[in-house]
Amino acid sequence: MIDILYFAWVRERVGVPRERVETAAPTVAALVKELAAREDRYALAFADRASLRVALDQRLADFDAPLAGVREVAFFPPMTGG
Amino acid sequence: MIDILYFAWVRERVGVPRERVETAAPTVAALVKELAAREDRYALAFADRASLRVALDQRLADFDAPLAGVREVAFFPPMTGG
Amino acid sequence: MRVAVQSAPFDLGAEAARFAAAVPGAGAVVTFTGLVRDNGGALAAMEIEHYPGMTETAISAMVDEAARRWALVDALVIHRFGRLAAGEAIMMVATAATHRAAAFDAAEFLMDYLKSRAPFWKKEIGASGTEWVAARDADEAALKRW
Amino acid sequence: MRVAVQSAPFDLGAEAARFAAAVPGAGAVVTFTGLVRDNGGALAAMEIEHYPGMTETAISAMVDEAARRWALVDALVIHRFGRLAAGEAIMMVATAATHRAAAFDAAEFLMDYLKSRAPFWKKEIGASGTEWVAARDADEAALKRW
Repeated sequence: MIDILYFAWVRERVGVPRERVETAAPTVAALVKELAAREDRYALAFADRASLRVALDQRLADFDAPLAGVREVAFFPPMTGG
Repeated sequence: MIDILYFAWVRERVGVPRERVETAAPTVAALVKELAAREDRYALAFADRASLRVALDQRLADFDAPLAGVREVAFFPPMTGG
Repeated sequence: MRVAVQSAPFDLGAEAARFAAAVPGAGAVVTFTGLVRDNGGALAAMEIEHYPGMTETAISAMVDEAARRWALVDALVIHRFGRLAAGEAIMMVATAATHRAAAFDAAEFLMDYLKSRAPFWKKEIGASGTEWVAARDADEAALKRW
Repeated sequence: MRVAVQSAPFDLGAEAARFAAAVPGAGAVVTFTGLVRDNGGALAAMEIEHYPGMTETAISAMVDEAARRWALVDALVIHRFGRLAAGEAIMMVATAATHRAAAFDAAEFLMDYLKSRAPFWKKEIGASGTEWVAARDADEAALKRW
């Protein structure tokens, strides 16, 4: 079981801010593929990988990072703080 | 007649903050030479030209600048504001 | 070093004064304050979303890095989330160092990192609708100088 | 644009707050405050001499130049003269612009020029005597970047 969080327009497209998911995906990329195959709203949220960022347990990570041991995955657009 | 102002250690060496001087010096350099020849305290104040700056009518100038029309000359060390 | 992530407004004058009053030995204090621009009246408000937990951790790491690189006497970051009206202060950074170059560089470093690496997302709320603020290429490029 | 050359202390918090409250359209406010360093207790006070008249004119010219180069929404310079105790604020600069790069650059430009081109001279008064502060080569060199 893994917690998945969505922020900004990713959250708006998916329709929920967070959810708990049962997955055996070995990497972020595999998880994205799994999610995108679920429903159109996920497909739309994950359509443009280049405009997505991911954090694993609250640290920025790459899409090829392994998910082993990870408890929280977050997807969001490039940050616009400051 | 020209007003001459001294600041910081130049003022301390000359011994007065300002004075009015009768001079026919055509340039700043000529005025410096004239002043330095007056007394030891002036010679000391003007000994190291490289550590002196000059302003003519409150604008920074070079030592070869002409004095024609100038009413106020100021001598001082490099500025240390901020 | 203090990091505050909050929805409440802050008083930049009081924060700046308090910060500068407690930096013994420092000769230079720099502050940066980001304000909500009204874009010539087109923008009514800004909604800032953040990632609780990660935000504080990420900013604290940036502050620690800046303090180390520039031997800062102190540093402060305050960043708001939630709904802000045009003209309101979004965030502020303050840095204190012995000399001005370090204080300026550290403040710019923190701003560059906050812009592109702190998990905040801005949405502009205008008369004609709402829009997520897009990340600027210039902001990403600015990171390369550090 | 405001330039104040004064012997009286100023309240940097109040000045920063007032400045940031009156910069319509600006997204970025930078302040720099210079404090009297105590040099580990060696410095008791600082005496700042200036050239009345020229000081105001020279600083105003710097502010106008900065406002023009970076399209500033506003700028402020306050610089004290006379006797200051360790820890007191010597001066402050504030700049407001649409984006942060302009506000930072303009503030650094003003600081570099104030350091080496505004007619102020600092004398340190310590336990072991007094000494005029020497101009730093680094400060003169800093001007070359603009």
